[in-house]
Amino acid sequence: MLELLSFGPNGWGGQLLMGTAMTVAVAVSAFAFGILVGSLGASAKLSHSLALNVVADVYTTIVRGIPELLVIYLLFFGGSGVATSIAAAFGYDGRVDLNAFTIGVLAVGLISGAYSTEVIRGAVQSVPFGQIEAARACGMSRWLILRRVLVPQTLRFALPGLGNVWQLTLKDTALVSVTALAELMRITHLAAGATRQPFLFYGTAALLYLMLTTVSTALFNRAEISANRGVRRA
Amino acid sequence: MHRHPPVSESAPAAVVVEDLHKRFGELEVLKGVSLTAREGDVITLIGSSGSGKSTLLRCINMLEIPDDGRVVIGGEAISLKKTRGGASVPADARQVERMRTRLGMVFQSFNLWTHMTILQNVIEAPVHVLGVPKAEAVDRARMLLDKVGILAKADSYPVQLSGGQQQRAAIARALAMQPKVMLFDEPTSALDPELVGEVLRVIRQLADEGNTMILVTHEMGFAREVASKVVFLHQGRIEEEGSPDKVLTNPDSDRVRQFLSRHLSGAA
Amino acid sequence: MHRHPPVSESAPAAVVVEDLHKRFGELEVLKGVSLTAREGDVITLIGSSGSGKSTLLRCINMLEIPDDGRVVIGGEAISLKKTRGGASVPADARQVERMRTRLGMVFQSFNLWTHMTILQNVIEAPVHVLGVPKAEAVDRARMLLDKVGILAKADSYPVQLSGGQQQRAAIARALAMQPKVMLFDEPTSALDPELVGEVLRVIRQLADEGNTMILVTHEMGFAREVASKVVFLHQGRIEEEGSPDKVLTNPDSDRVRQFLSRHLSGAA
Amino acid sequence: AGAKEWKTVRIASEGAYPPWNATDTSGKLTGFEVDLGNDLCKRMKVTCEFVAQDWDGIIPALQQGKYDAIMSAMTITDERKKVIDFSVPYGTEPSVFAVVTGSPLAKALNLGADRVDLNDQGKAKPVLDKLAEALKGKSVGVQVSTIQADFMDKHLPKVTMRTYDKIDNAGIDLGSGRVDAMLGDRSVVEAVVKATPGKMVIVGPNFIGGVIGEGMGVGLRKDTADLKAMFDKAIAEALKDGTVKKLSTQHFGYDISPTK
Amino acid sequence: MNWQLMWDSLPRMLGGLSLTLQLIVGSLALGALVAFAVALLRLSGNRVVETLAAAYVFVFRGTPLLVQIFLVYYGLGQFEFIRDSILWPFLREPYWCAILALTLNTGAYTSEVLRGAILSVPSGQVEAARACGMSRALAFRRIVLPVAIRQMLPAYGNEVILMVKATSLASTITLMEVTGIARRMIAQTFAVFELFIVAGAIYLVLNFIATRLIKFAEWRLTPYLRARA
Ligand SMILES: Nc1ncnc2c1ncn2[C@@H]1O[C@H](COP(=O)(O)OP(=O)(O)OP(=O)(O)O)[C@@H](O)[C@H]1O
Ligand SMILES: Nc1ncnc2c1ncn2[C@@H]1O[C@H](COP(=O)(O)OP(=O)(O)OP(=O)(O)O)[C@@H](O)[C@H]1O
Ligand SMILES: [Mg+2]
Ligand SMILES: [Mg+2]
Repeated sequence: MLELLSFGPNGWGGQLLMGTAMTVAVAVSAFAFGILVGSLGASAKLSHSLALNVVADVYTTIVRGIPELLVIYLLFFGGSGVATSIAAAFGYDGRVDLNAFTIGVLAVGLISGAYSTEVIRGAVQSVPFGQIEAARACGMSRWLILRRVLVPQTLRFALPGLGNVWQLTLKDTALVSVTALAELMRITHLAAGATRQPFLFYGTAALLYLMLTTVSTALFNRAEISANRGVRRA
Repeated sequence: MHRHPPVSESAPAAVVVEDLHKRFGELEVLKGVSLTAREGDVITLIGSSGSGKSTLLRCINMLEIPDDGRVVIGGEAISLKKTRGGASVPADARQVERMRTRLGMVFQSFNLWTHMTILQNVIEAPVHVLGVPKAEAVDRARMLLDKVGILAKADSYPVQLSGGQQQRAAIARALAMQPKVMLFDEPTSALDPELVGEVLRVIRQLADEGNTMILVTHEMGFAREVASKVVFLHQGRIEEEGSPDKVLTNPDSDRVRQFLSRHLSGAA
Repeated sequence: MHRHPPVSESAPAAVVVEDLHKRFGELEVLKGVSLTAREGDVITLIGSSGSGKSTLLRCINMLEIPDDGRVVIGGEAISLKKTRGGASVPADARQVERMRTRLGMVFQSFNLWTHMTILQNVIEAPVHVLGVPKAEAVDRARMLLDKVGILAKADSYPVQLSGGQQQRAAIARALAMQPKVMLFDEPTSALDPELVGEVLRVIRQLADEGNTMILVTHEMGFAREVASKVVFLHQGRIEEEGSPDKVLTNPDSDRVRQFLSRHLSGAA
Repeated sequence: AGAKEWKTVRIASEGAYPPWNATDTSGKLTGFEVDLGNDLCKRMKVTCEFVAQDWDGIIPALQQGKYDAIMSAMTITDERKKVIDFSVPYGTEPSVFAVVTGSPLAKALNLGADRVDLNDQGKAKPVLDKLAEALKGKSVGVQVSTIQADFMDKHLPKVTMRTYDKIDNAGIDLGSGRVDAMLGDRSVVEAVVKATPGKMVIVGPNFIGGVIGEGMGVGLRKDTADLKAMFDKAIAEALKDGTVKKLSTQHFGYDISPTK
Repeated sequence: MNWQLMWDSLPRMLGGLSLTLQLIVGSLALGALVAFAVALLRLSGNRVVETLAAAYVFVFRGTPLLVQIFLVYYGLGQFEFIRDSILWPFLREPYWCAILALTLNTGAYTSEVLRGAILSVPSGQVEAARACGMSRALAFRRIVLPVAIRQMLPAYGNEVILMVKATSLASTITLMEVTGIARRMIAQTFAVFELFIVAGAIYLVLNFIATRLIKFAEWRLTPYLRARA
């Protein structure tokens, strides 16, 4: 039975490995995109502009509120149309077809970004106000305060939450399988169907996901430790 | 002991505060305060707890935005505007940032950045705001830390320091910006007499170099030693101001006299 | 002015510290400190910044666990044990908790609970540790807040208070437990002379009622007024101890003399 | 669009429904429909390009123009005809029940008919009544979004239906006793039964026609009548010259050519 | 877009709402208990207990929920001894399997959120409590937990939303909640897009209510943050 997992011509090992690589590629790109969106979202939520507050609120409420699959479907079926009209606006005529990878990254990134927004907002608010005042008093600009004081301190409070978002992102990539992108879940699905060994393959997938989690948890722990230098804990 | 000479009336004004008002909700904390600090002046603010001393300092560098009145730093007025909601905000954020590089501040609660070592705390603003080369900033920082006696703690984090050590780190951090005007909120509250003497020396030296200082203190001895002018704040208004000898020994106001009579003399 | 009378040698010991050692990593902060506070004693700890004063106080109520030595509260020694890693830990957590209800503490950095109003801060421990009925605790709390002059701030949150107001809230919180022994870490650092006088009155009254106090202060005037005994800490050891007159006016140790010579007299 | 415009045709398949369609260990689409599709394209003189697509989105993506045709064991039904066009059928499969070996249902479902054509109402009615009687109070597992689910809705509305993402999962639940029977395409049910030797058996008649449909056809957008004509013609040829039979014997072990 | 179809489908989908709500409320309530216990175990100081609790969190955070549901439902049913045990009347039912899997999943996530919040309570706050003679437990209950719960609310809001949506996976083990019904209807009409949008709107409304509740709790519980401005 284990032959089915081998790398030989009858084994699914090679495919599973490639699927895992694809999952990682989608997850990392989407997470990075999500952090970017999340930072923008959080700053919009924390800004004093009512319009920005509302926009960010609508974004997080809707994107977090509807099932992930729907976001992916929306981009899958609507994304190319939107991209085509954007391209048309820049004078390109013809159909722009977003490939499955791009759709996956955009969709999962938008979802991930909505969660990151909340995590980052909460963390920013946990930074003691005196820390920011001290920076202001030194004449630091908003941008500099952000970069040198707020972000490092926010990171400390945000890392556990972002760790959760990362896990979420990693697993949301599984839903991208509906676009037939050859990531881990889809390969598993195919292999289970082809061989009629669901437990073997779903079990293997669970282990592979766990392995990815192990590595990323270790990285997050490392980051947490270095972000927590100089903090006495209760 | 050497006393601070009164600064000549003709020296240029470093900080001018005009008719400052500040309200927190219902509570009016500053009710029209006017004050001029000339170059080389050391002004000490005294007054009972809650009288608005910290708030006044914080208004000078716009950490609190005054509801009314003007603040002029080095001849340049900080321009404020009203939002539609009626709140005051700075008209030009850049201007405020520029001002603040000339205004050093030591907080009552220190506010050291917890994620940086003491040395990093001190070089942070010179390197990133003023653009001083790192090596140079480090040299200067070590010199300052040595001056306040905590060079050995350069690589510790704030939580690892005693209260007095934190306060001295905060002073070093403010000095590192070489500000023309220093705002000190109780710079010696956590310091023992020896260190108070040290800080006094530093402040005097800065004043001799033509820098201006405004400081809040509860230690009358310290106020007397260091000040060129003493300002007594009472319930958001200036009750009395003048030379240390005048205000601290022979005040006009009954309120000030009462305040001082409770003072415990260390040399009794 | 009324000075605190020396407490008779025969009064029962409230706090005994024997040969206390405390290390932070490499740094030995306390190097064998022994101290006895009898009932009604007011002991002031003085000494330069970083000499270990706060650490000593924190060891007495086991917020820091001493590496070596004994602490005896009201005749009962706090038993410690060593873990396999070599660290000290209390042998009986219950015992430590029981001790602490008899030891009030005012922190150098106040540590008010930010999510509670001032009134809630003050009634919290009486209600939930001592089981005092809420209404009674509130009455007492209001009385205490009045005593320290911040009754008007009872329903404010800590962030809304000035430094001195926070410090007074912290004192009220500690007093609310009616502890037999009070540990004060610079209880007047943020207070103006008037308020220092008030706190002095409170402390004296407590002492007269037979309570014991150990406090850290930088204000020599305050130390002289309030203390029945002054202890000078230097680099983790007791350099000199004795009556305030003795230690503050005519010390044996050169180190103490040097320390005091820098002191600025307010009445100069 | 004129016929000569078709140079390449993109055909979608799930790739997870062997032996109709599958994916091999190198990630390539394989199976009966891929072989047949390539043959049809040769006849139509176009280049074929097979793309994988998950079942759930396979019809909307066709409508979106992400590909031009579906060959994914999709049964031609009236419901589906409302949204897309179909070619003539190229294959057919009856639906069958399976139960646990030795369960009382194994006997009760032996309804005394080998094959029931649901279009032939007169003959089908008594059999379906017997079936409803036998399954009273029982539960049946089917795959979600399939003709078998429609069959249950229409003919056995009083019987508890449990729907599964994949028919294999219905098989698992049948094995652990959570459902009393399963209903599915014959080839798939056979595969499930074979995977658990001795534990399950196929019982009762083969159901065809009616909701079970006229067989599997190529799914096409409604605006590509020309392509439909091309497929119809090619399929007719392939049926006539025995290509379908040959390929199906190769993949299924029996002939799945439509009966009509 | 077939608006008529969307409108007509609404009442049928709402028929699954009660089941969806049961799954949400049931698993969130049980999950909170699990999370609380696990967070305490992870901070207990006992190495063995900490490791076990961490392993639980690790496994349930590290694998897709779909796989967990699948393994709880199909996996457990594979074993003869489970089918013969007294648990089988429960585990036989997809309803209880869904509740079990969802509870274990949210328990793992929530315990992490709670643990992070507990660790971020400033040490001075705890010291002040200990100095008043509060026991570890009392200081935890009166100071640490209230502060931690306020601090964790935004992150917990995320978790609630995730759970609301996660209940839709129950349809894969034959439960006819909102998504199950939606998929059934898709099978009949092939209007994937339209029907998913209707189902999505139902989840959106549920989540909208959930986030407002959390926001309200946040607002109620943090007057001291508002006091600042
Ligand atoms: N958690 C810690 N980790 C490492 N070093 C520490 C820690 N706490 C205190 N120290 C060091 O121990 C020494 C004594 O500190 P302590 O707070 O007792 O001083 P202190 O006498 O109270 O001084 P101050 O008057 O400035 O408050 C200092 O050098 C300080 O840096
Ligand atoms: N953010 C705030 N919101 C509401 N009230 C405030 C706020 N900050 C300060 N106050 C109030 O304003 C008054 C003046 O405060 P301020 O900090 O200026 O006093 P202070 O003179 O520095 O006193 P201290 O000597 O005790 O530090 C106090 O009554 C205080 O409670
Ligand atoms: Mg103040
Ligand atoms: Mg100290």
